[in-house]
Amino acid sequence: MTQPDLMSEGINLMLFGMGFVFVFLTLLVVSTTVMSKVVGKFDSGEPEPAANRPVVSLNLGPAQDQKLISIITEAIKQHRGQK
Amino acid sequence: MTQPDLMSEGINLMLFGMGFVFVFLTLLVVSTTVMSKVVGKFDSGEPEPAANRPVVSLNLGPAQDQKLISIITEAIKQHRGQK
Amino acid sequence: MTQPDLMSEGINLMLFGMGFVFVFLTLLVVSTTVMSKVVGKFDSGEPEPAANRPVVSLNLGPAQDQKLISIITEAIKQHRGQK
Amino acid sequence: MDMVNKLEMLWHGSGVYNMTFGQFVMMVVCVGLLYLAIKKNFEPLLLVPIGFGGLLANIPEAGLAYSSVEQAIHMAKPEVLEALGQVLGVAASDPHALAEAYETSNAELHQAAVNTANDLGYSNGVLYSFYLAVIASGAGPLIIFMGVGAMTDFGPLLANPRTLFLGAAAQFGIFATVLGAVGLTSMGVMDFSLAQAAAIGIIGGADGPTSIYVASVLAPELLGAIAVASYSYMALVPLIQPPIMRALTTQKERQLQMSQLRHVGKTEKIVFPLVLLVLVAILLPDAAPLLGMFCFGNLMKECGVVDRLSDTAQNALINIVTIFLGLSVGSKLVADKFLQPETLGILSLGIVAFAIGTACGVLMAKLMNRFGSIPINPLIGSAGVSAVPMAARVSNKIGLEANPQNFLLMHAMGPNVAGVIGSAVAAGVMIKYVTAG
Amino acid sequence: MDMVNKLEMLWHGSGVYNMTFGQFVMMVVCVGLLYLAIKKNFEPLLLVPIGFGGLLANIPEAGLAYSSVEQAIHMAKPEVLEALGQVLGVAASDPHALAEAYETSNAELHQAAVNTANDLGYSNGVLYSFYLAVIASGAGPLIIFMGVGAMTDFGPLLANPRTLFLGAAAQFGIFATVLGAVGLTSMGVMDFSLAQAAAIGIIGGADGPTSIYVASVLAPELLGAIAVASYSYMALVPLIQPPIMRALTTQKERQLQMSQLRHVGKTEKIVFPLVLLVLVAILLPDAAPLLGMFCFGNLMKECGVVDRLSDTAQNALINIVTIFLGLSVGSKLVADKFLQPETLGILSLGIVAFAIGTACGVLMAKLMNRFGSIPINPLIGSAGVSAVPMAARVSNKIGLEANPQNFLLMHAMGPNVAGVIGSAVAAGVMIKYVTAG
Amino acid sequence: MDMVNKLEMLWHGSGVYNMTFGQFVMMVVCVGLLYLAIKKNFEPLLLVPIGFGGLLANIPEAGLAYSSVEQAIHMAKPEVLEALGQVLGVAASDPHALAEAYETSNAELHQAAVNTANDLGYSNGVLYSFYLAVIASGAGPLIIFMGVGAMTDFGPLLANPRTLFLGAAAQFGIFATVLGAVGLTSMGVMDFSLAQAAAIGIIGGADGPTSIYVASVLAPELLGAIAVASYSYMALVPLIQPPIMRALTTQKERQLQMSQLRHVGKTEKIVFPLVLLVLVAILLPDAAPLLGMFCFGNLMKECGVVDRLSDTAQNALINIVTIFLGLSVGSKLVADKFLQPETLGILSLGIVAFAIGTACGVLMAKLMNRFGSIPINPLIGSAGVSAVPMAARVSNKIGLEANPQNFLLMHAMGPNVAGVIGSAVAAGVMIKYVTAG
Ligand code: NA
Ligand code: NA
Ligand code: NA
Repeated sequence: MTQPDLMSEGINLMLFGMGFVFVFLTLLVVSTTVMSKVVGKFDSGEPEPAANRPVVSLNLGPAQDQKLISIITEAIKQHRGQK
Repeated sequence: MTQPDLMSEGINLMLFGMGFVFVFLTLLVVSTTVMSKVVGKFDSGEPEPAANRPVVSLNLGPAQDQKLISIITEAIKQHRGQK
Repeated sequence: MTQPDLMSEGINLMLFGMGFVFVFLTLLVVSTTVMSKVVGKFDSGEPEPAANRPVVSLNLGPAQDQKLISIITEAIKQHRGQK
Repeated sequence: MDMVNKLEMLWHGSGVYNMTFGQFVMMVVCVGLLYLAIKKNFEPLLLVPIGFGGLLANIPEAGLAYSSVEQAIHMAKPEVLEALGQVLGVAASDPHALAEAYETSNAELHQAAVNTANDLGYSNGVLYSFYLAVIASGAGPLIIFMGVGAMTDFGPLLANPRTLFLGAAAQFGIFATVLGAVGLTSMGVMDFSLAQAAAIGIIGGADGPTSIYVASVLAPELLGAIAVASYSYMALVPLIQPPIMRALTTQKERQLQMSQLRHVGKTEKIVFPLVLLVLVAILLPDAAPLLGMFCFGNLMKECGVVDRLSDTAQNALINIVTIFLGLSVGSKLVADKFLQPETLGILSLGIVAFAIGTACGVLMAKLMNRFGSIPINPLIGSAGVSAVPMAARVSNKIGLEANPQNFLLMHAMGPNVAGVIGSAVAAGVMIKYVTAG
Repeated sequence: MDMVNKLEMLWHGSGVYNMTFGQFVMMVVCVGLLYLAIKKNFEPLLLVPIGFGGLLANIPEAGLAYSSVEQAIHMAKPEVLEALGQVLGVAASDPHALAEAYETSNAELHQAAVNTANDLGYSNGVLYSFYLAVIASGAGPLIIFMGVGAMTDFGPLLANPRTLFLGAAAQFGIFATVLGAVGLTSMGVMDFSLAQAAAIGIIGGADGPTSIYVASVLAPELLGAIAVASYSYMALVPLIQPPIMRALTTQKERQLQMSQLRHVGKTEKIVFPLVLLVLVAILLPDAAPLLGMFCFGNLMKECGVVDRLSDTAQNALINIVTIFLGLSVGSKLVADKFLQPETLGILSLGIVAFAIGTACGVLMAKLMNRFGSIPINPLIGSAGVSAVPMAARVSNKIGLEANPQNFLLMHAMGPNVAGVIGSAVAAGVMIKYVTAG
Repeated sequence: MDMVNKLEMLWHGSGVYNMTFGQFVMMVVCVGLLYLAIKKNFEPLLLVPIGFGGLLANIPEAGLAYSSVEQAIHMAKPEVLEALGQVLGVAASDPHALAEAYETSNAELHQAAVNTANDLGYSNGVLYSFYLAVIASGAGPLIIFMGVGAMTDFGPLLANPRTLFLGAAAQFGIFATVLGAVGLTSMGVMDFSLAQAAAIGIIGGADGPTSIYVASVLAPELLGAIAVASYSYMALVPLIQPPIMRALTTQKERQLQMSQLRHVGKTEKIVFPLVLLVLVAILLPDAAPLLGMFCFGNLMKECGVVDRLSDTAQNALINIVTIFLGLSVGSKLVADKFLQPETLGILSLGIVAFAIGTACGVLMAKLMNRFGSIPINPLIGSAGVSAVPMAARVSNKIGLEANPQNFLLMHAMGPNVAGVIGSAVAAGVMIKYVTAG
């Protein structure tokens, strides 16, 4: 590939690439907007049960959450017992 | 392997496999029972020190357990201080 | 390699190896001492902000530390509420 | 190449232009799997990665699930086909013949074909690389089994070792399914080899990693369908089992309360995995990889001196392997491999396997009650299929329906973990039988 | 061999005796990188391993960053060179010619040379092994991208999808840099191929794993410089962006307060990664590895049923891969590969890329304000380069300077994550364009 | 094949039928190791996986520890032996000759034999695969060393750098053992090469990963015995060291209280690993892999800006590697490799190494007291063998016996970590000396 060719390849890649990025993201804007509307219709009343998700995850399953709470409770007892 | 052969192979595998599974698990019942008895004789008085095992493991060594307890204690102090 | 050779190779390796270990660690003593002095000049007043480092690490980023503290606080509340 | 050519190239390389009907169907199937996993909580830990891996595998032209040679053949550039044809000794004109020659080639030609494809600029898709590392190596299912071992408590089993018989009986589902598969073949409905039939049968073991391990050894070409069937039906245990359990038991049998389990000491729990391993060593070395790793995980858990290793085996390590195992299984959901009549056969046989296993477990319990002195509630027999801990929970739930004081959960955990051992033993027998055949 | 010979051998094998000026310079550079990472907090998670890996790679005679064949050639024992020369069909007298023949050899000769080197007792340096496993395989950057996906919240983007245009505009930095690189080549200042120019351009994407992935595919020989530039400039975002942002906006524009973002539901967040994946599948399969793994990570996070996998992807797994990815990138900082005029070109072009990307993001926001109804503060446009979350924080900070009530952080997170998608799309286009060229 | 044949096949494939006396002995040995690890707390983190790996490796016919070719040879089917014999150029009639030809074959023939074995349906045992990935690659011990670096606090060493001399002196145990090994060979009692003698000597370094690394480089055939000796004797430190320490010190010396250590700043701790690395780079590049990874781990810990990487290196990553490293070492406990007279030699020499190292550390401390101004309690000299932190605890315990106010723990940590550096340096010297010989 000779140098002038390289330059025109670069310009092509720029036009082409930016064009594609805009087309892609425009389609994403459109599909996201449509998706949000469709989803909004289906679970309109959803009050977002954020509180359902565990506060701490720590790679623990639910059983171990229990353990964490129990050690904390234990720690509190000990803490009080020390006084 | 022709089709009738395949069928008889399947029957063989079934008889053979179920037979072996039963033999194996029967031997496991026997050896487990014997093992439990032998072990029971050796550490009969063992009151099972379940309490010795740490309540939370969390990939922590003992040093970090200490840390966990200390941060909890700290949290309790802060919590009270806020009032 | 004939056996007498092997013996002398062993002796060589011993003299040579111990010599090198001592040379290396002596140089390390010297460079460490120099380094400590140089570093000491630059941040002489440093009062070592050990307290700045988090007490618990647990693979948590700062955000999750917050979470840990919040679950602890929560646990304390629940614990009290139970009474 | 000018701008127009480049645009054309982009269009010809796009997904819309290349998507086959099969790929479209598979993408719908995979979205369905994701829906079941996320909304219906169907074994999500595996079905989310499997479903997403299946989506990725069916992206047209991306070739994520293909090896470098398969990609080279798929692109079908004449000079590439020519080069591969020369290496494999096949006429280059027919891509299908080339692909088949590649798959059946010996190790040396295989390597030569890979070299050629690499030289021509093709490389393995990322899902294919994961598949090689995690499943083809055999390591993935074994590491997961180690983690499962480290999460298993053999206490209930040790307190009542006779429940091992329930775990044995429930494996009849496996072998009945093998028979079904060879029967369908004999009738000309399907075309399964004995190895394939054995791999399908193991679905009845209700044990994901065991299924994947056996399929990877005996019938890698069916791995996708077998894994999907295995995890889907495990998720369906609460729907499949109850009617069978109710049909085979009387109200009185279901009400039967079992005596409390004796306390099991720490030493017993430490020695048990060693006893099991010795039995495997003595009787069935072919089950040694699966049960060996399982026992190792359990020993790490029970011995109490390597808690940091046991915790890692139960958490970081098993999670990492699960992610890549799921994606790798998903890579086997490519349309041309999954959308075959065999898949329907596998799905139908799989559910039959579950049903038969459940029934045999319950019937075995009833049989044991006839001869034994200590009564066993037949509802815990169904837990012998494994599907830990779902099947044990089902036993408990049906038990509570019949008698609100009847807590069967701990009693059902015995046959439940016995089922894991039972299906691993069955896996070993089948591998031995088939590979020696 | 007697004692004196052995001492001489030790001396001839020591670092002081063998250190080249280039290695010395690179060790100073690497200590500089570590200083910036540790004292100035420059992207330490990557720059600490990269800097240390660079130190290790430049230890004379240790050969940690070299393959077995490179080590054999470096040692330059006549009989070894002879053997390698015969395998590669090159005169053994010239180590440089041998090294080049090895690098350009086909897969079969490559393997033969490796066999020869292994037979003669040479083996891969440990950093080279890490490089093969983590970068050459393509797996490392993809796994990190999965983890990044699992840490990304698309809520702000979903609340205001138009901010995707800001993420698109900021990618102009990428392509302008490509043009710069080919321009420098046309002027004869540098000598970059189109593939190299594309790999350099991606620095403007301000996204570490994307840069490393593209460089490993299109220009592995420039990987070291590209990764160092990428992470260094990401760390410099708080210095590079503000002057540009201030120059292109009026005080009044900067004071503009944006309306609060709407609440985004859980289902939307779950469906979004699937929508994105489908678009990728339809339009640009070449972006499927990067965006596929990214969407997978995000789905694991949002679906809420595989939290243990998501946590592992965000913690243990991404940390492990980061350690080895950093060391592997560091292995590309060996003096003879890094101390080239091209590196200076890459560093200069990289900073230009960042500046242009920032400017285009801001200008796009102003353009959208001219046509759209809902006003956008142009300061959030600069966040479109990605550099998550640093660039969004910069937007917030400059906004607060102009108006203490003007909290832009959440608004800037939209274009910020849009920039990640945008540069991954740009990466896909460039890979497609260049490899098909 | 009919039912009877199949039963016979199962019986002929069972463990009882095939178990050799050696395998039985090794299973007893491995159960012994597990007993020591679990009940006596002998370095359980390594000895549990090693012991269990040894059990798995000795399961008859399972072949978990064998490569595909070794399995093919072991099965000894005439047509298989014939094919391998042709590839390796050996008469097929003698399996032992075949096995030896395979082990000594060059890389190309090696690959050809592997291809042949794979084509005939044999594949690597899972433990062998782990061994290839973790030990033969060299990566496992290095990653563990990185984790150890991330757990090491050089504070006490930096407060009193002279304690490095104690770490130097204690390495005499290594070289004395080398001499012992060559001496035994000269006397005709054993038959060790210089490389083997060096690998055995490193047991005296009291550092597990260093031992495994050196053995994997210099004498992989002795790896099992060396690793077992290394970890067993490290566990025996509280029994081996005290009598030697008491014999070489007076009551008055043991009562000596040392002045409190000065405070060591954060910057010193950050710079120290870099200083150490530079010294390695300048003087002994062959120690760069070990000490480089060690310093990297330590820098990650001390720099304070990559805590998530440091935590992973200390937890998930080191645990994962430990599991597989242990199993891989266990795979070297197969009867025919472990039950050799050499093993007895290694075990005897290893304990001598520990004793000499301990003695030299103590004597060096006494020597330093004669010349230096600041007094050193000679009890901390024994900690110079490393065996972190056990040896330091032993120093502390003996010190407290002599004087209840005499807390030596922190003082002993200096020589203790110095011993780690010392044995890594010794490892580098030996590798250099032997491989250049
Ligand atoms: Na089962
Ligand atoms: Na970007
Ligand atoms: Na040592």
